[in-house]
Amino acid sequence: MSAPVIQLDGVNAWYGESHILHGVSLEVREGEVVSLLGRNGSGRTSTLRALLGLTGRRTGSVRILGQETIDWPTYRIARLGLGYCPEERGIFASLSCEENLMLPPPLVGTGREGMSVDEIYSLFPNLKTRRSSPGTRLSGGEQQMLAVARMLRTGARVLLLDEISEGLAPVIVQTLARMIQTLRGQGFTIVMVEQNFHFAGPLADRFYVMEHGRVALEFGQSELAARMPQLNELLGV
Amino acid sequence: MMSNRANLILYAVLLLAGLLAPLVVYPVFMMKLLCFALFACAFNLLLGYTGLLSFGHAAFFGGASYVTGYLAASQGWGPLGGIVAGTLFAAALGAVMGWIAIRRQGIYFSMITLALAQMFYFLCLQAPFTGGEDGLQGVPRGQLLGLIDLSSDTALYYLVLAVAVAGFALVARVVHSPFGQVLRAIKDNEPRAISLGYPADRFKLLAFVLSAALTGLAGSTKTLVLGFATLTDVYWATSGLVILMTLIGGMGTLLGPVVGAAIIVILENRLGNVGRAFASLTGIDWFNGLGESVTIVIGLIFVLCVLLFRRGIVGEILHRRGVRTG
Amino acid sequence: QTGPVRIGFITDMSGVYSDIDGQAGGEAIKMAVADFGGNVLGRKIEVLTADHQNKADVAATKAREWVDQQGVNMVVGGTNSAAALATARIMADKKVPYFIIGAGSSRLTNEDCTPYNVHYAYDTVALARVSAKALVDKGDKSWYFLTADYAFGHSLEKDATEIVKGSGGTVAGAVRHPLGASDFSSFLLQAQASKAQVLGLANAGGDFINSVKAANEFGITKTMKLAGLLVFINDIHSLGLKTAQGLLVTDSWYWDQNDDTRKFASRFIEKFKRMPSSLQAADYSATLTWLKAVKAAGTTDGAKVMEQLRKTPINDMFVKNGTIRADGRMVRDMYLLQVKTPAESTKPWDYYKLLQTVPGSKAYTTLAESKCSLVKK
Amino acid sequence: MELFGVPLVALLGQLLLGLVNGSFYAVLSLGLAVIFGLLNVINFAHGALFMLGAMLAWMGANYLGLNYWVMLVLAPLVVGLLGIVIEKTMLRWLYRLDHLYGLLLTFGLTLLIEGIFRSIYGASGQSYDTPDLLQGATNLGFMILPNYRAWVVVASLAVCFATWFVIEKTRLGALLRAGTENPRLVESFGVNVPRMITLTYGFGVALAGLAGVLAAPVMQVSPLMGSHLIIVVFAVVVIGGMGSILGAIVTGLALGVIEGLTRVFYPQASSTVVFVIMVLVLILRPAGLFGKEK
Amino acid sequence: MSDPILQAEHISRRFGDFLAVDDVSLNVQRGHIHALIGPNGAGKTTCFNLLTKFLAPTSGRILFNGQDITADSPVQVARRGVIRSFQISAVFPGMTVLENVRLGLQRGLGVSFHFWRSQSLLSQLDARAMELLAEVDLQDMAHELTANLPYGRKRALEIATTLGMEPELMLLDEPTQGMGHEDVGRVTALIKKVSRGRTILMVEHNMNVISAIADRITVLQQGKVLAEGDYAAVSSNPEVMQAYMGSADVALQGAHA
Ligand SMILES: Nc1ncnc2c1ncn2[C@@H]1O[C@H](COP(=O)(O)OP(=O)(O)OP(=O)(O)O)[C@@H](O)[C@H]1O
Ligand SMILES: Nc1ncnc2c1ncn2[C@@H]1O[C@H](COP(=O)(O)OP(=O)(O)OP(=O)(O)O)[C@@H](O)[C@H]1O
Ligand SMILES: [Mg+2]
Ligand SMILES: [Mg+2]
Repeated sequence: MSAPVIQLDGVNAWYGESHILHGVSLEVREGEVVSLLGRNGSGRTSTLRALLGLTGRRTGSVRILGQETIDWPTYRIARLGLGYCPEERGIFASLSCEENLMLPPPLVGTGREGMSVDEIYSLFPNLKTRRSSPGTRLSGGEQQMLAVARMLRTGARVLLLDEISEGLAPVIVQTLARMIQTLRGQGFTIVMVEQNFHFAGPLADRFYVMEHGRVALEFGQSELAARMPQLNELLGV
Repeated sequence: MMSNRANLILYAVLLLAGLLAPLVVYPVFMMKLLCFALFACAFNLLLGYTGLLSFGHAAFFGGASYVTGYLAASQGWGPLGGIVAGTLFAAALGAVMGWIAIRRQGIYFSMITLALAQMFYFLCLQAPFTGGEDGLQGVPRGQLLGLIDLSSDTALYYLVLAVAVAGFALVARVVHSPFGQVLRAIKDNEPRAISLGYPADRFKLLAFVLSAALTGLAGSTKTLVLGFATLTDVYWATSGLVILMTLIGGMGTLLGPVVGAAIIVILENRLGNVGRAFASLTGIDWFNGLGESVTIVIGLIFVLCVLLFRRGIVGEILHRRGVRTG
Repeated sequence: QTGPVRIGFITDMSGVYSDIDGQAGGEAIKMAVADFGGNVLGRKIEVLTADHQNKADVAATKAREWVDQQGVNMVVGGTNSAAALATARIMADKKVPYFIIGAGSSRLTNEDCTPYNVHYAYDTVALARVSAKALVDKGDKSWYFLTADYAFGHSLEKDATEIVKGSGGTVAGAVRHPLGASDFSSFLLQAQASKAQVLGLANAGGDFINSVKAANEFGITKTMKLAGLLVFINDIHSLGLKTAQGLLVTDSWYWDQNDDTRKFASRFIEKFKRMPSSLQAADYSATLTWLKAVKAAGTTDGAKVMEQLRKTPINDMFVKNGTIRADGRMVRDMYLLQVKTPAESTKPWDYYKLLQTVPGSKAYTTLAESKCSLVKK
Repeated sequence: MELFGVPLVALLGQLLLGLVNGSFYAVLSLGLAVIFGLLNVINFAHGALFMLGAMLAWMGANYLGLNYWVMLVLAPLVVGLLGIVIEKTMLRWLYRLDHLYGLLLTFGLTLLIEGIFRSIYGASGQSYDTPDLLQGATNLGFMILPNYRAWVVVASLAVCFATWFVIEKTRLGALLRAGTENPRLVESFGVNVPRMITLTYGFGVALAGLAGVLAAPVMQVSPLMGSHLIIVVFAVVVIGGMGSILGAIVTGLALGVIEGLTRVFYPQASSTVVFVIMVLVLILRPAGLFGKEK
Repeated sequence: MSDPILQAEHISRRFGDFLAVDDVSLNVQRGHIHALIGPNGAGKTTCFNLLTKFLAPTSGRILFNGQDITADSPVQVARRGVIRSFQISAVFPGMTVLENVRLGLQRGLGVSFHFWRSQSLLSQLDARAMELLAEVDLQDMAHELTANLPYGRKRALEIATTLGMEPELMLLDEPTQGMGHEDVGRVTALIKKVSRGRTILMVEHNMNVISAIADRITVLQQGKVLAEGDYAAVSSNPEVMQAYMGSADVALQGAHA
C-alpha cells in the first residue's frame, strides 16, 4: 500500500459567511486516480479549492505529502507539486494561447519532468492552430484543453481536475480519457471532480460521493457494480 | 426589507425634527446642511443604486449655483425661476457629460467625469460673469412668487426644507420604481440586461441626468441661501467631499447621505471647537491645531471609512438589524 | 453692557494662503490685544479664530454666526477675496466693523463697498499702479504682461496697463496662462520675443513663483526686468535670493524699515521662526487701531466706532498717518522694493532694498475714481 | 518663415518644451497603467507621491546635504517603500471589493499626505536648485534649451522604454499580465502573487517619485504640485486607454507636445485642450487610442 | 410549405486572420427545435453571437421573419422576440430569484423608464413569474438571493427568465452544460414543452438531449456547415462521426450519457 499524498481530515470551508464544507475527510494515495462524484453544489469544487486554500476560510487538517498545510498560503501548497485545472478553466485573455500554456513556472523538486510542448500539441492539435490567438478567444472547449495542457507542462505530480470533460465534444472526451490512462501509467496522482459519471466511472480507482458538503460514500473500482443502486439514488445517474 | 410602518414612523419623526429644527439650531447653518444633504442624496442615486462613481458632481452643483446666482443677481429673476433654471441647466450639463462618460465603465467613468468637471471648472474660472476668484456675489433672496419675503431666515428655511424633502422623496421613489429595478439589474449583470432587451446605456444616462438635476437643485438653493456662488462649488474637492458624505452615511441607503452630509458640514464648521474640546479633554496640545488641518482630518476619515467602515453609519445600523441594503 | 469684547479672525489657515496670513495672523492679533492690556472699557478682550479653508460659504456662515450668537464686535478678514466679499455683506447687515487684510480685490472699496468695511492693508490697484508708475518714471517704458487667466489677473493687468500708458510707457502685449499651470516656459519665450524692458507678472502665489523660476532658467532675467504685481515676502523666501534677485515688488510693509518694525518682527520671529508678512503686521495694527477707536468712542457700537475711526489718523509700526476714507479704503504709503542679491543680503530674511516710497494719494484709486455709492460727489 | 504668424523656429522651441512636459505625463501615466494593470486600482495618490518625490529631493538637500544624483536614486526608493507599506497595510484589504474602493482610498491618502506636508512646510513651497552638472543652457540656434530640461526628456524616455520592455517582452511580464486577470489562479501555479502585487505597486509609485525628483528643479516644490497635474494625467490615461503600456507612454508625450502648441496659438485653451481631446477620443474611439475593446 | 423564421445567408465572421464562421447559411423552420452541434471551436457560439448581433458578421445577411436584421443592435433583435441564453450562466446574482424572472416580464409593461411610478405596480407580474419558476421547479426558492444558488439551478433560472420574454425564437447555448443528471432530464423536457408555438435554436453537446428533442440538426466544423438533417441522417453520416463523435461506438452514448 503506497503512501498517502493527500489527507483531508475534518475540513470545513466557508465562502464569506456561507459554510460550504462540513468536515470533509478523504485520502488519496500515491499513483491513485480518485474521483469525486456528487450533484451540483454538493461541494466537490469547493473541496479542491479548499485543498489549495482557495476558499474563503478553512479549518481542519490538510496534509499533503505528510506536511500540514492548513495555514499555508496557496502558492506554497502548490509548490509541493500540485496542478489545478479549475472548473471555470481560467484562461487568461491578455495572454496568447501559447503564453497561457507556458505561463506556470515549472515546479522544482517534484521529481518529475513536465510534458514537452510538442507532446502537448500532438495531444491537442487545436491548440497548435490557435496558438497565437488571445486565450479567451478560444472556444469553450479549446479553453478546457488548454487548461489541462497547461498543468501537464509544469511537472506537477498531483493533478486536481475539475469537470474537465465539461462542454467537450465526445471525440475530445475520449482523448482525455486515454490521456488520463497514460498519466496514471506514468505514476501521476489524480483527483478528478466529475459530473459525467460515464467518463469518470471506468477511469477511477476509488470514488468519493459528496452530498451537502460532506462525504456521503466511499468505495473502490471493484465495488462499482455493487454500488450502482446506491449511486443511482445519490446521483440519479 | 425594513417594515414599511417602521419606515413611515422614522420619516415622520425626521420631518418633525426638520420642522422644529430652526428653534434650536442656527437656521442658516441648518439650511446649508439641508442643501448638502440633498446634494449627497442625489449623488447616492448614482453611486449607490447605479454603481456609477462620478467624480465630477461639483460641476452640476457649482454650475447650477452660478446660473441661479447670475439670473437672480444680474437679470432680476425671482428665487423660484432662478432655482428652476439652475436645475434645468444642471440636467442639461448632466446629459452632455453623461452622454460622453457613459461610454466607459467602472473606474474610467470616474476619471472621465473628474476630467470633464475640471474642464468645466476652468471654463467657470475664465468666464467673466463668475467673477473668478471673487465669486459671484450679492445674490438677492427675493420674494417667493412676489408674496413671501425670503430675506427672513425662517421663511427661507421652510422653503429650503420643502425643496430638500421633495428631492429626497423623489430619490426614494426612483429607487423603488420599475426604473430602479432595471438599474439594479444593470448594476448586477449588464450583458444579460441587454439580452433581455434593456438598452443599458440609456438607463444609465437617465439615472445620471436625474442625479445631476437634483444636484443642481441643491446647488441653486444653496446660492439663494448664502447669497453667492464661488469657485469652490465647482472645484474637484467638492466632488470628493460629497463622495465622503455618501460613504460615511452609507451608500445605497436612503438616509445615509443625509447623515453623512450632516457630519461633514458640522465638521467643516466646528472642527476648531472639536479640536479644542479634545485638547482640553486629553490635554494633548496638538488637537488645538486641529481646526487648521481640516484636509488631514477629512483625508483620515476617508481612509478609515474605506478600510474599516464601508457600510457607513446607516448601512451599519441596517446591517445590524439584518436588513439587506440596496 | 458687560461680558467680554470679542474680536473674530477668519482666514485661510490650511490652504494656499496659509503662510502669508493664517494662524500666525491670529497670533499677531492676540499680540495686539496683549499689548493693549487685555481689556477695553473695563471688559475683557477675547479673540475667536476660524479657518474658512478658502470656502466663502464657511467664512460667511461662521461670521454670521459669530455676530448673531457670540456677539462678536469686530471681525478681521483674512485672505481670499470671495470670502471677504461674502463676509462684507453680512457685516454690513449686522453693522459690525470689518477690517479686511488679506483680500486684495478693489471691489471691496468700489462696487461692493459698505459703511463697515475697512480695507486695511493693500489692494490690487495700488500694487499694480505703484510698480508701473515707479518703473516707468525710472525709464523702463516698454512692458509685457504674463497674466493669470482669470478675473484677478485681468484686473491687475488692466490697472497696470492704464498707468504705464498714462505715464508715457508702452505695452508690447500680454500672454495669458491658466491658473496653476505646471510649466511657464512656453509663455515666457513668447514674452521674451516681445523684446520689452519689463515683464509684469500679473499672477500670484505658486504661479508667480514658477514663472520666476522658469524666467531664470531661460535667462530671461538677463534681458528683462521682472516686476511682480502681487508678491509677499514669503514668496521671496521660498524662491530663494539666488533665483529672486533683482525682482521688483510692491508691498505695504517690510520688517526691516525702522526700529518699531524690527521690534515687532523680532517678537514675531521667535514665535514662528519666520518673519511677519505685511499682512500679519496689518492684522496686528488693525486690531490695535480698532481697540483705540473703541476706547476713544467709549463704546463697541459699530456705527460710532466707524465714525471714530474715520476721523483719527492711524500711527503705529505698520502705518504712518494712515487715514480711512468714506469708501472704507485705508490710505497709506506704499513701497517699491527690489530683491537683494545673495551678496547684498547680510542677515536672514534680509531680502529687500527700498527703491521708492509712493504716497497713498498716488497709489490708490482716488475718491473721484471710486465707484463706491457711499462717496458723495 | 512663419506658421500662423508664429516664426517656425519659435515653433520648434515650443515643440521641444512640450516634449518636456510630455515626459512627465508619460512617466506618471505609465506608473498609473502599471499599477492599474495588476491591482485594478486607479492610484489617485499618484500626484501626492509625485509631490513626495520632489519634497524628498528637497529635504535630502536641506537636512542631509545629499545632492540631486543621490536623491534621484534614493527618493524613488523611499517613495516605493512607502508604497509597499501602503499596499501591505491598506490596499491589500480592498482587492476583493469593487475597484472603486481603491480609488476612494487613494483619494483619501492624497488629502492626508498633502495635508500633512502643507501643515509642516506651508503652501508656497520650497525651491530646489538645478544640479551643477546640468546648470546652464545650450543654444540650439532656434532656441536656448536649458540643459536640465534636455536631461528630463532623456531620462524619462529611458525609464519608460525599460518598463515597457520588461512588461511586454519578458516572462515576468507575462506573469504580471496573468496576475492582472486572475491572481488566485496564478497563485495556484505556485507563484507568490501577494509579493508580486506589493512590488508592482511599489514600483509604480516609485515611478511617480522619480518624476517628482525630475520635476523638483523645474517646478516649485510645493504640497499641491501634484494635485494639479494628476487630473490632467487621468485624462491622458483615458485618451491612451489603460490597456497598453506603450499607449500610456506615447499618449503622454504626444499630449505634452499638443499642449505646448496650444500655449502658442491659443493660450486661453491650454488648460482645457487635453480634456477637449479626451472628449473627442471618447466620442470617436471610446476604448481610447490604444485601449483594447471590451 | 417551408416557413423559415430565421435565415442566415452566407454569413461569415473573421477574427483577425482567423475565419471563425465561414460562409454559413442556416434556415430555421418555424416551430422546429433546431440543434447546432459540432466540435469545440466549430463556431457555434460565434454563430449565436452573430444571429443576436452581439457580434457583427463580416459578410452575409440575416433575415428574421423575412425582415433584414443584419443592421440591428442586440437590443433591437431582442425586442423583435429573439432571446438568447449564454454559454456561461447569466442571472442577476444580487436579486432574488423572483425578481430575476420579473425583470424579464417587466419589459412587456413598457414602464421601465417610469422612474416616478412605484415598483409595487410590478407585483401584478408575480403570478406569471411564479408559474415560470414552477416550470423549472424553482418556486420554493423564489425569495432566495440568486447568488446562493448552485450552478445548475442558476441555469434553470436563466431559462425561466428567457421564457418569460415570450420569445418567438429562443437561442440556447448549451442549456444543460454543468447540470446534474436529473436537471438535464428536467430541462430537456422543459425545452420540449416550451417549444410548442415557438422556435428554438440550441447548441448542445449532449447527444441524448439532441436525439430526444431535435427536429433538425446542423453540424458545424471549422466554421463551415458539414451536414444538415434529422438525427438519424446526421448521426449516420460518416463525416460527422469522424469529425465529431470520433468513433461509432459512442455515437449514441455521447459525452453525457
Ligand atoms: N464563490 C462562492 N461564494 C459563495 N458560495 C459559493 C461559491 N462557490 C460555490 N458556492 C456554493 O458552495 C456550494 C458548493 O459549490 P461547489 O462548486 O463546490 O459545488 P460542486 O459540487 O462543484 O457543484 P457544481 O460545480 O456542479 O456546481 C454550492 O451551494 C455553491 O452555491
Ligand atoms: N472574439 C474572438 N476572437 C477571436 N477568435 C474567436 C473569438 N470568438 C471565438 N473565436 C474562435 O472562433 C472559433 C469558434 O468559437 P466558438 O466559441 O463559436 O466555438 P464553439 O462552437 O462555441 O465551441 P464550444 O462548443 O467549445 O463552445 C474558435 O476557434 C474560437 O477560438
Ligand atoms: Mg464544481
Ligand atoms: Mg461555445
